[in-house]
Amino acid sequence: MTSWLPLLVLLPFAGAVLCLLVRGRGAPAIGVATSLATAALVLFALWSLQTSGPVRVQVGGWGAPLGIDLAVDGLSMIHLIMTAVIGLFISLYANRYYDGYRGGQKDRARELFWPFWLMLWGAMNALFVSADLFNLYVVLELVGLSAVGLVVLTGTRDVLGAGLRYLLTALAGSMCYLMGVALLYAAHGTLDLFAIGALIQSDGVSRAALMLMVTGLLMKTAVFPLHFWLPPAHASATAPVSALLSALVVKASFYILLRLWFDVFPGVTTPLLGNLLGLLGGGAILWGSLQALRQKRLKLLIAYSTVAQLGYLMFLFPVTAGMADGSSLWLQEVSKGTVCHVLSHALAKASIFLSAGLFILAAGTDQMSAMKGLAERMPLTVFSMALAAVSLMGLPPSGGFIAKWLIMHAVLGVGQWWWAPFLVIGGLLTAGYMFMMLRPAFLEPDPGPGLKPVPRLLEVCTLALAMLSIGIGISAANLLNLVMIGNPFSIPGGGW
Amino acid sequence: MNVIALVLCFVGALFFFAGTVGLLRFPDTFCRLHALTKADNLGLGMIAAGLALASGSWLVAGKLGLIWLVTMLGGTTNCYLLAHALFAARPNRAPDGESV
Amino acid sequence: MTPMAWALDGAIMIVMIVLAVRLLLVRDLYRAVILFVVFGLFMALAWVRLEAPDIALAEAAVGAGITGVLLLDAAKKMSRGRGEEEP
Amino acid sequence: MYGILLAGAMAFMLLDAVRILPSEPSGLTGVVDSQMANSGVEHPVTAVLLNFRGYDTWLELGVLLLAVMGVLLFQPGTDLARVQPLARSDAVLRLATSLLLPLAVLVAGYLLWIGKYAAGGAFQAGVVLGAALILLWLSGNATLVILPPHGFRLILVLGFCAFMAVAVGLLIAGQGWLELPPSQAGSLILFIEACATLSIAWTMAALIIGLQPPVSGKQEGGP
Amino acid sequence: MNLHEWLPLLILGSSLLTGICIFFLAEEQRGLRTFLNLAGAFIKLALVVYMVVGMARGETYETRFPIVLGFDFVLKADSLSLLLVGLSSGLWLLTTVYAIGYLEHWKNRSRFFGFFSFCVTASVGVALAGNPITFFIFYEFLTLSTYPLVIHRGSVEALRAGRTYLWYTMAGGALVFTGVVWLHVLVGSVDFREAGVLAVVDPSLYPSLTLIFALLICGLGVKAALVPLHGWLPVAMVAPAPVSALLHAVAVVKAGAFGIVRVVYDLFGVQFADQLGLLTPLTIAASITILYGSLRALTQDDLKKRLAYSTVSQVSYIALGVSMIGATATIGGLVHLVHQGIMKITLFFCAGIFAETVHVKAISNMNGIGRRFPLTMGAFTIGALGMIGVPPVAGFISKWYLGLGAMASGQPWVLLVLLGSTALNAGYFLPVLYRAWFRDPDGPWHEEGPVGRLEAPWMLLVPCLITGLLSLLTGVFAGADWSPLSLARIIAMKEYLP
Amino acid sequence: MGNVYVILELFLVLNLLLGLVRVVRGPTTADRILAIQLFGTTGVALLLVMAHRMEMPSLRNVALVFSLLATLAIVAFTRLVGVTVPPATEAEGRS
Amino acid sequence: MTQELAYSMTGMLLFSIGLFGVFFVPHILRRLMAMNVMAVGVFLLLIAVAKRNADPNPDPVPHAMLLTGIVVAISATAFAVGLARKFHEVSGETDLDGEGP
Repeated sequence: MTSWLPLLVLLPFAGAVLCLLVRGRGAPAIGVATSLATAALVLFALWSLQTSGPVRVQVGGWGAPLGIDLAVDGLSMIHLIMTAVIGLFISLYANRYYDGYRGGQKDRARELFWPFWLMLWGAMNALFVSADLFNLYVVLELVGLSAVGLVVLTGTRDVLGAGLRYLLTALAGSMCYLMGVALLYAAHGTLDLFAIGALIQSDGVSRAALMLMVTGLLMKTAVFPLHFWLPPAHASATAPVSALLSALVVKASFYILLRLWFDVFPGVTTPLLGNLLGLLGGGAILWGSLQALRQKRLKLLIAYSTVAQLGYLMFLFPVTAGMADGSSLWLQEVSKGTVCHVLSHALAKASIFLSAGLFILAAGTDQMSAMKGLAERMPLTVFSMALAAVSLMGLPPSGGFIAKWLIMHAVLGVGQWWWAPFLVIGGLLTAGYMFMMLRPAFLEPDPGPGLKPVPRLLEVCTLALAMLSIGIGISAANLLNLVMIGNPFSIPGGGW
Repeated sequence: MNVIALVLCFVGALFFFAGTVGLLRFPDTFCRLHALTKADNLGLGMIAAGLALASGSWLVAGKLGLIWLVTMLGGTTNCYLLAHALFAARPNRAPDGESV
Repeated sequence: MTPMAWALDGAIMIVMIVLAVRLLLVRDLYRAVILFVVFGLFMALAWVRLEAPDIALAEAAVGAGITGVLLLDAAKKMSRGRGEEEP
Repeated sequence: MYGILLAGAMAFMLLDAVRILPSEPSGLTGVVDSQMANSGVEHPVTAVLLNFRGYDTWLELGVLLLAVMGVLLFQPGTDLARVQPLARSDAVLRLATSLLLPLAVLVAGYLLWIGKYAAGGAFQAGVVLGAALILLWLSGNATLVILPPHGFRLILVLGFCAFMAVAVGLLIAGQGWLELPPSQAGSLILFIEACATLSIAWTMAALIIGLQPPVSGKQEGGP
Repeated sequence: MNLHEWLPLLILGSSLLTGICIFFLAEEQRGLRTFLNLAGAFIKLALVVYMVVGMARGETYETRFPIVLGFDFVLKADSLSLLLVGLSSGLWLLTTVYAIGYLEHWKNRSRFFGFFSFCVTASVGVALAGNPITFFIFYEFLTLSTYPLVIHRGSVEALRAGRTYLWYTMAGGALVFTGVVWLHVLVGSVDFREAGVLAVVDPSLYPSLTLIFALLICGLGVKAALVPLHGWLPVAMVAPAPVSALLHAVAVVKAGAFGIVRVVYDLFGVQFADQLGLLTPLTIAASITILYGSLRALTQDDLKKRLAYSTVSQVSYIALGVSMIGATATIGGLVHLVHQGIMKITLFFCAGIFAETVHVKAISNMNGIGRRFPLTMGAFTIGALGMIGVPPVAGFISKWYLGLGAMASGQPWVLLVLLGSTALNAGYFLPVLYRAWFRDPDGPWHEEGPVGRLEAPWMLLVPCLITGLLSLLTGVFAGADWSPLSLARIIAMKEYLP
Repeated sequence: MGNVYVILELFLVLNLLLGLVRVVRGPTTADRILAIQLFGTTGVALLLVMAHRMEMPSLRNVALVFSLLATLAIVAFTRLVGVTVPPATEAEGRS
Repeated sequence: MTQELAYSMTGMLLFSIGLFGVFFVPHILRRLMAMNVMAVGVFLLLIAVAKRNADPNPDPVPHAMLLTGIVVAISATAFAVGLARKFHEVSGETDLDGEGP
């Protein structure tokens, strides 16, 4: 029974359309209801996947080379779940957040957040289940446009500049991706992700396609040095949007990158390219962290932290590049570690951005100097921030720790010890900026205008996400077993 | 039949050429406008007629005629609008500037 | 392929490339927009040459109509005071 | 300068890649041809667009919807109701418009219909219709373009929703995901295309008109 | 799963759950908080006693479940862990009582006690950890739970100290992490076992193992305050007295020292480590630390700072003990783990009492304080004498065994280090005692509120007296069956009797 | 026979190329817009010829759409952008 | 050299030119046009590939992909123009300052 698969896409889209048609107060209600329904649907999908294994559906009943196929395995499912969990909490949060928000176009933001967000959700679900290269392109554009729409919701100068930059980069990125798709189609005459993997050989066309697609997706994932658009966009958007972008949207393009790497290009990747990507990751970690350490504004700091944290994802490539044996322990391990990092970073970063939003609601600014005494006045918020920080730092028992452990293990295991210092120093730098962020919260508060009270529900959402980011460390074994359903990291050809 | 069609086409093309030369060589915008719209509409009409002859189908001929009419309509409107706008803009400016 | 056809294709291709370069570099924004519209026309011709009437149809509609209006209007609103020619 | 180098390197890589592309066909022509009978239409491109890969087309309508939402984001009320109208134009343009408009509607309908057999279809028809709407607006007569807010938004989502409705209907009827039964595929495709044409037309119009500044007056919120 | 598998987890849970509950208490719910604190402490102590009794009967207690593939979470009770578990849970009870009294008038007590409980959880976890990974998990958990305690005052100074503390410990943690992961890569999942587990590896791995040893010892050395990695410890003195007491006696410093013991004995095995030539550098580092700490302590006027440098010095006795071949040295090092804890906590309790009741923090202000606080100063005296190594206080036992061990392992120069250190210890403790007992007070004491009939609030005084008494008793009854010495002897025997 | 039509096409393309000169030279935007008008008409003619020669009747639809919409850009130009006349003759753009 | 190959190569050049423009030309509208040029580059390749097996008709799948691509491109362009105009209205600027597109 796989009728849940189309519903994963249909449901959020239907909600988005309804939100667009029903204006005013109705939109948030519909939005929250849709979020709940979608999350429930994903739960059902999880159950279904666990009982009956990986799923492949032919849209229109035509079948792979002609039609579009949808495929769900563990890797897709974990991303669907991630989106559902974080999306649900962000929906609950956004429902109340815009009530207290002070800034440009408040009412519009409150209303239009929903159609854009639900479109984004639907698009991401579509992305995670797609097995067709061109379909992925269309979905990528959907994701990109809705994300930019969310960024510019408030219409201020900052968000418009940031949104434009984001849009242009995203478009250039998807054009590069599309060129890759065109080359692959030209060479192999099919668009099916898994079919191409079986046909591909390492020649000039494949290499060019690989380079283009990787470049395009790196642009969208904001991997150093193509990260320039991320900090302004993520820092200037409203808090729920920042959380969505940092937690989910950048991961969507990374997901495609993973798929391509393992299912399409296994024979084409070379250690040189892998090492290059790893180097970018290392650069991201150092550069992002150092920039984060220089920030005075809370959200900019968090945004640069995203730049840095995305760097950890890149070590997957040098470890697995040119690996002939898909069952290699190290390959499995680094993949699991990377997925684990995707998850824990998503949860932690969502939580921390939502915390920042609470602080902005309360204080009306995101200057870190205004955070004095926050630990006393909003202990729950600071506590969630601290929990999320623990996960980002990769300290036990958080998900971040498991991720870092697995990646480090694999990196040392294949003898590429030179990545280890990046991981270690990255952790330290993360600790540096995270404690720099938390430090003022523990100072004696300044006398002066107090903080506005924030709804307790918002604090609970934030805390829940932070706790989950710790919690996945404890239940990592189960989660990572789930990822392996359908064996998504099998190198040769893959597919069913 | 085909020969007549071809001749028509080439005469049409010559009109086009004349229009283009006009566009290039005439001194100011008004003259260029004038030359261009007249010559091109005529040229298109001849080519359409030629092709209609060559195709030997009333349906195609009708369509070609429609296309010609639409192009003429559009061209005329454009010509008028441009000229009108130019004329309206002119008096406020330097007297008798040769280039407009 | 006859030499004639080659000349036709060659003209289209060369014009497209030249236009693409020029519309990026030309100083005047309006001129860039108009070059872009012309570029659209040559694109449509290219689609015709490549036997893709569907695409040519779409391109004709979008390129001649919508894009032109969109960009011309935007160019008017977004011309810089200095450095751009009069419209 | 290094930009040119970068572009040069890219061009070199790409040229090298296409140089070695296989020249023998490896596309899907054969597969498409073999399934044409089941597609409900006779034009292969339309068959691919609306049946074989209809899912993409649906999502593409979503992209269009997002774009128009993004443009209307800065219009109060997210519709065209408060766009500053253009001044009434002179008689010539009005006359031309009144001639061109019905013609454009006809052509749009023709393109929509012929999509089943030859080049044409919803997008082309929609764009022609949209261009006509823009022309109408440019001539200073915008009543037909600027519908009442609810109706306007309904038209914008119509195409996207038609796809959804068909998909849901088919799911309920026990068909697979977007699996058009061959016997009804033709009419379903026509239905979807008709709805999409309307949506695309108003979307195109809104993409242009929505960019105009709104009537002066208090803009909502404001930084 | 039966009780044997659950017990280690329960011991952890008793303080972890307490901590979590306390977090959610309002500031005013003082009674409930006190009850929770004490209940948690008592339950933990009871569980530990139960476990000790069980182990004496030959039962084994082990919790094990996989976290990720090839990566188990293991809690296991062995004789070495008993040493630290017993110390932690016993002293936690006392420190809790003391802290409740101490923080009477402070803000954010719920936060404080929450992290306080976490801190003890972490140190017990460190003690019970059955493999390097679990050990690392708790080691980092300890860092995190102590940081809020260090900065609890919320002053700029406290935050600066907190930052220093954090940088040192995080960097140390990163080194341990690297070492542990690398080890795991080379030899797979290994559990701690008496006499070590690494002796059997392929000789080609020896260079890597040497590097891993260096990484681990450097990382652990941060918390154990080995020179030059000790910089955080004197700075962290800004923390409230109970925290300092905890930091120095049971939790952080001990975790580092304990880690070194685990690495040398139960991971590498002392003989294998010696074979790799890893022990002599450790001996030298420990010796340097011992002398350096004592020297620095001499010049400090701030009482807590002096005690802090004393800790730097004293903790390295443990490292010194484990770095020398021979059962006797081992016994000396291990027993000092307990003895130093008890003695040092006494000293910090006393320092806290002085600071809290009469605002005396500098040694130069302690003239005649013995008359105002005869009982407290009595406890202090016992502790100080023990530190110097005067018989029959506990410290003497440690030094005696260490000295014998040094001779037995053929490193007589260590004896000189011990003697020098003893002289220095006397040099910085005796003046304090002299001032306190034999000088006249400079003036009236600045009393901080009424203290009742006793010289100090009973919640402060009683724990202090108990630990003082314990320092004496563990020394006097060192030969008893249940003394730390006996336990240390058992452990040492296992280590050298493969 | 086909070749003759190709010559016709080439000739029309040549026309377009010549028109480009006006686009490049200007001098005013109105002149360039005028060139667009030229392209519109010539393009329609070209499409019609191609439709005949390549036997692709669809191209006539393209031409139809093209002729319908070529108006739009110019109407938009006059209505939205408007024509302004430079105060003095500029040197013809040589760029 | 076949016609398809020639057009493919033109497409590749256009793509590279567009890529350069998107990253290195300051004015936002020009960047948008450059983005469109990039898109045309891709489209040319696809259509040329489709024509490769013109027997009797070109491959319809790339044609359909292209139609989708054109819609996406015009949508994105319109959205970006909207943003750019609003940005210009609020800030008076036509370029995005700082590095990158």
